[in-house]
Amino acid sequence: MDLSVFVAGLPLKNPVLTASGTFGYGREAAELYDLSVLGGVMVKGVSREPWPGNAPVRVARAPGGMLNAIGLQNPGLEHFLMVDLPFLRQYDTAVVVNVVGHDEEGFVEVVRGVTGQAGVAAIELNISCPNVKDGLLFSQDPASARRLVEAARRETDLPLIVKVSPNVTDPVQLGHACREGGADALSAINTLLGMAIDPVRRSPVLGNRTGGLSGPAVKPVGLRIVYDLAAQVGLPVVGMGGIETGRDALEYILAGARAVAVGTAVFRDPFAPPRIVGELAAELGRHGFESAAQAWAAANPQAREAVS
Amino acid sequence: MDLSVFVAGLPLKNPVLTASGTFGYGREAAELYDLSVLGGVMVKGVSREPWPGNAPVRVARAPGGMLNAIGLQNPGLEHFLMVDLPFLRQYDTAVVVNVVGHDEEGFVEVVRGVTGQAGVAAIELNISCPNVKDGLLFSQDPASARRLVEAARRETDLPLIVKVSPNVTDPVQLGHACREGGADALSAINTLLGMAIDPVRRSPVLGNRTGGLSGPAVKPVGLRIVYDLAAQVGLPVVGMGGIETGRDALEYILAGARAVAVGTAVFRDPFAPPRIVGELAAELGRHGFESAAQAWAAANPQAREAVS
Amino acid sequence: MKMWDLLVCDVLRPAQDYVELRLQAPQPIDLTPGQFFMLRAGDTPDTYLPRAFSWYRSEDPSSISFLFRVQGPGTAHLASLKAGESLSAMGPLGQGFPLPARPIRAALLGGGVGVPPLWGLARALLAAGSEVLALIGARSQAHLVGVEEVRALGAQVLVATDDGTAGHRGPLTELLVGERVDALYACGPEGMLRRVQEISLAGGPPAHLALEAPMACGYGVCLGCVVERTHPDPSLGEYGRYARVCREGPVFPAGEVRF
Amino acid sequence: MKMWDLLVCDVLRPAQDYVELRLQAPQPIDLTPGQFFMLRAGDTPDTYLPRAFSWYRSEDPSSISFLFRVQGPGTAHLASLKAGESLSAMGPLGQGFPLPARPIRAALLGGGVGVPPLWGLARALLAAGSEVLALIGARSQAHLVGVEEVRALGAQVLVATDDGTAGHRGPLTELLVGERVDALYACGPEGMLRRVQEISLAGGPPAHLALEAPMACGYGVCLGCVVERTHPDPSLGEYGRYARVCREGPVFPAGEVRF
Ligand SMILES: Cc1cc2nc3c(=O)[nH]c(=O)nc-3n(C[C@H](O)[C@H](O)[C@H](O)COP(=O)(O)OP(=O)(O)OC[C@H]3O[C@@H](n4cnc5c(N)ncnc54)[C@H](O)[C@@H]3O)c2cc1C
Ligand SMILES: Cc1cc2nc3c(=O)[nH]c(=O)nc-3n(C[C@H](O)[C@H](O)[C@H](O)COP(=O)(O)OP(=O)(O)OC[C@H]3O[C@@H](n4cnc5c(N)ncnc54)[C@H](O)[C@@H]3O)c2cc1C
Ligand SMILES: Cc1cc2nc3c(=O)[nH]c(=O)nc-3n(C[C@H](O)[C@H](O)[C@H](O)COP(=O)(O)O)c2cc1C
Ligand SMILES: Cc1cc2nc3c(=O)[nH]c(=O)nc-3n(C[C@H](O)[C@H](O)[C@H](O)COP(=O)(O)O)c2cc1C
Ligand code: FES
Ligand code: FES
Repeated sequence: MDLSVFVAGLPLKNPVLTASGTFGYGREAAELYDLSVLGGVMVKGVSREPWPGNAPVRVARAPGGMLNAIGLQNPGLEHFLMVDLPFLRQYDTAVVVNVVGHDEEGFVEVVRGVTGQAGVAAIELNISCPNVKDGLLFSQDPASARRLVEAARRETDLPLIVKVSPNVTDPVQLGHACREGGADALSAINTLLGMAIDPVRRSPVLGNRTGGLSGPAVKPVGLRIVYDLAAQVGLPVVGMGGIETGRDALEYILAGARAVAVGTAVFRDPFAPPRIVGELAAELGRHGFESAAQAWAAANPQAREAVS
Repeated sequence: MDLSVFVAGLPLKNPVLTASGTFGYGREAAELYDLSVLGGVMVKGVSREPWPGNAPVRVARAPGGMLNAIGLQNPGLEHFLMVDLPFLRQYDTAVVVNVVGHDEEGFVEVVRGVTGQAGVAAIELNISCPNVKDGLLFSQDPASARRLVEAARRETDLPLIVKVSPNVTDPVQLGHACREGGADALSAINTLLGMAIDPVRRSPVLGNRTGGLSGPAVKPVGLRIVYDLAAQVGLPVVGMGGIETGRDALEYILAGARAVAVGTAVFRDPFAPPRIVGELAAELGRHGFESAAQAWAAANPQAREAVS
Repeated sequence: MKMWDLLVCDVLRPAQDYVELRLQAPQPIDLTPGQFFMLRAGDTPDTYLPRAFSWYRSEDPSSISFLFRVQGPGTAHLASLKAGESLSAMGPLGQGFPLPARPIRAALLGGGVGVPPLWGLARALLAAGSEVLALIGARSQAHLVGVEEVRALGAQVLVATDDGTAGHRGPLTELLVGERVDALYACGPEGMLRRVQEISLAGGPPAHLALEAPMACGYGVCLGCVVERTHPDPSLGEYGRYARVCREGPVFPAGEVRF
Repeated sequence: MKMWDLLVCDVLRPAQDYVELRLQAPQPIDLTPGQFFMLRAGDTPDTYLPRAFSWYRSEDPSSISFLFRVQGPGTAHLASLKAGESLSAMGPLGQGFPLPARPIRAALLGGGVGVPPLWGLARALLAAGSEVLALIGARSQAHLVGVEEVRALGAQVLVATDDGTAGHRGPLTELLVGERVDALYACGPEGMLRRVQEISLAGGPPAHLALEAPMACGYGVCLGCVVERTHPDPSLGEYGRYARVCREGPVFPAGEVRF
């Protein structure tokens, strides 16, 4: 089975990546298996300076998934370039740097900083984190999303992926703004804004009160947004949200995703990403496809035409 | 345990209602148990004229829940008044009429039609159905939501509950608009826009392509929106989304809901609503409350003050 | 309609991919052929909704069995049940097959997972003095179910398979050629039901079809399982366009539905 | 850290609400006292995330047991396992208790679900020639676990209960009064850990605390389980404010964490 795909010019040996924030910078999973089996690694969000993240409690259980309010704890650009990137460079897998910032300048400096560094395959701008105060700033207003993407675009020739928020009335409008700003691809979905209540303490479980919902519970929302973005925006999409099995991955590809990312599933099964690579190959065969690219192309062409 | 509560002046013998569209007009469940055990029944959406609903496939499975795209099939106002309301009047439970329309006039005429009819306890304006073309029209623009609520308000003295959409960037802003328009209470959440993909047919499962996600999977999203509405809008809230047990009901009350509604759970367990009435009484006792109203009042007063 | 706590007595594997669950009810159940139950089919995220199954056999009033093909997580869970475990079921649900007022010669067609309702229907028809010709179809011999069971009731049974490994090779409906029957009763894949509908409406004998539809509740409250009516009640206006398979069906006269 | 398919050999109920799962591993596991495992605790929507448990006893290198209190859906599922079933586990995880360079007299404090790591720690200390005073607390006599098991290793064991039904009535730490020990090791409820921390930092013996925190992954990738550091590495900037309980912990020197 030919699993190789392209996302905005970026060749991937297979369409299975790990989702940002659920895989650190690869060090822990590398104790379990060779990261070179992965299509790519989308690293934990990197900011200009080191960020401490939110005060605990940071995670809570949710039906068919979980809530998190990590708040983008990360060691910052310099540490990433000095310590984490060299580690990841050892592996034959596409490293996608997830970039965060409190403001345009913060984003742009990280984009500038990683551009031209050996081993960086692409950039993912995270404008959709619901767990930091200004995380959704750029998602909630398409015009400012567009300006941010334009500013990032000026700094880099790397494939530029923008991660759009599911917590907005119209993700497609946001996607259009990102395309106009110069994005090469979109990724979706980030977590859904949610809450857990502790009846003993009579208050929200998470220190941040609200958190981001992820896991199988959100899969239908992810499929819907990926389908709409793929059909209506005209950019390749990296799909994610609740992917646990090769069948889930195939569903995302048939919804229009060029590649997929596995997040929360790695908490339940640390081997989920390599397992899903194998399962996807089997599912493609079972449904009569000769390659991953063919499945994407075959998916629902009428629907795509109808809206394009 | 004293379970009685008030929602915007409407007395309920207990805080457990059935959610609109998951209970028909009560006829089927009445074959199983006496509807008088329920705090109330929120009936299937009623429109001015009979509506056929969407073409099948209308339901699909989803992790920890389901998707539906029923499209508000209903027999219309006249049939409701002649056949369904008289049936429900036999029971000692609060009948909340869920109202739908394609436009303002459609909504208003149903509001007018049910006002003054014996046995109607309150009205719920459904401005949040994701499964009809114009279902989200009023939710996506707070100004038009406000105008619609004002128009309905002029026609009725009944408690007016507005069901707000979770598929918007800012449900609180929408809630404010409804309050300004004259709403007495809010209900939330309606279903989340989602999709299921059939890998055999290589296309969406539902005839309508997208559908509404409900069931335990959406509980964290419901709790978050209820919490924000209750703390920030200053209207009583009827909370729903994934309630399966008395503990879930208590979590919603502690998030700020005055009453709750049980939807999708009745598909898995037709006896869920009366079971939850009993379980809620036990949970309240276990957590040291003497009444349902006390639990609501005790919930997280600091958080409520902080934002009020 | 009622909730039942059924006790698993026996788990049979009558054909490839097929399982028959034999269960005991605490009280007699009043069953009509063609009716179904919603079975609680697991506690995982994938099995949140119950699954619909026609009842298959019932040797005495408080025993019941279901026969199903293992297709996905729900049927896999049901297939994993063991004697002594219990199963939560809601039913019987829907309108079953109407029986003729006087003895007739009836053809019953069952394909694949559509075979179960035929057993009860054959027994009821035979008990009322009718003659029963049961046509049972499957992909191949290894997937045939119900043949001996229905024959044992006293029905004449003919078989068709897609690959010819047993009986006639080809569509089940071809076995009707040359048969003189007063009524058709069918349950099975959409293509087969459509063919029976055509035969009936083109001057053939009256037919009743047992439909399937994706269901959420099974008892009429979700409006998820609808099928289009050909002759809607005009007094209902647009509301009459669709009928609920779980409540007005699953059995419909062939001329009443468009699918 | 490794994934294991463990075989359930025995399910014991040593005290009210407590279950000990005794399991067999396919190969020897290299265990340090204070380390833990993430156990797959069910397939329902409520048990999507695995649950964290310290290892309790290990009589030979490929046997292991977990001792837990039934609190919610995950522990209820684990308690329902039967001999012969298998359990998916990830571990051993985290940094366990550091052992002293030479024999000492050590006090081990374990309250409630904090008792399990004490068994392995007592065994290791005793094997290295140290003297072990184990203080074990519980709500009441009926909830006491591990007392006989730790005593059987050769440790001196004292007991405290909240209601006085066994041993001292009151906080476990009151049993330290008048004892001369070189080091403290504690695992249990937050209040007890805080008291041990106070005692140690107020000129008492050096202490190590085994913390708990809500966890999602257990192996360091989610950053969900953090605790504040008192002496962050300045070279890490703000990033150093928090340590992961699952990776840098769960055992921390008492002076290193603020909780
Ligand atoms: C009235 C009625 C009677 C039935 N009687 C029998 C019977 O006697 N024996 C038997 O083997 N099967 C019967 N079925 C079909 C049975 O319900 C399905 O095989 C079962 O639901 C599959 O569940 P699963 O979890 O194993 O598979 P899934 O993987 O969930 O589904 C397998 C297939 O079922 C279909 N499906 C998807 N969603 C739904 C839904 N909401 N409701 C129904 N089908 C859906 C799809 O085609 C899907 O590919 C009956 C169905 C109905 C409606
Ligand atoms: C390193 C470590 C070692 C542990 N060792 C043991 C042990 O040896 N024996 C033992 O009985 N228990 C131990 N625990 C606690 C054990 O993990 C919990 O009792 C278990 O997770 C409860 O799961 P549940 O589904 O039964 O209950 P739930 O109903 O899910 O939770 C019960 C309580 O657990 C807490 N909780 C909620 N979310 C989380 C979360 N994400 N992670 C952790 N706790 C949460 C809450 O206080 C909640 O009230 C340990 C925990 C940690 C972190
Ligand atoms: C614990 C946790 C931390 C996350 N951190 C980030 C992050 O730093 N940047 C980001 O873009 N997304 C982050 N996400 C979102 C995921 O990358 C992913 O978009 C989302 O979880 C949906 O996929 P899933 O259901 O497979 O987890 C995080 C998710 C989780 C659960
Ligand atoms: C099959 C189905 C039909 C529904 N129809 C309506 C409706 O007619 N009007 C309405 O306001 N909400 C409708 N809803 C939404 C529910 O009332 C409820 O808001 C939502 O399902 C969340 O609650 P739950 O998770 O308990 O089901 C429907 C939901 C389902 C599942
Ligand atoms: S399945 Fe719900 S109405 Fe038929
Ligand atoms: S539990 Fe995930 S980092 Fe510790």
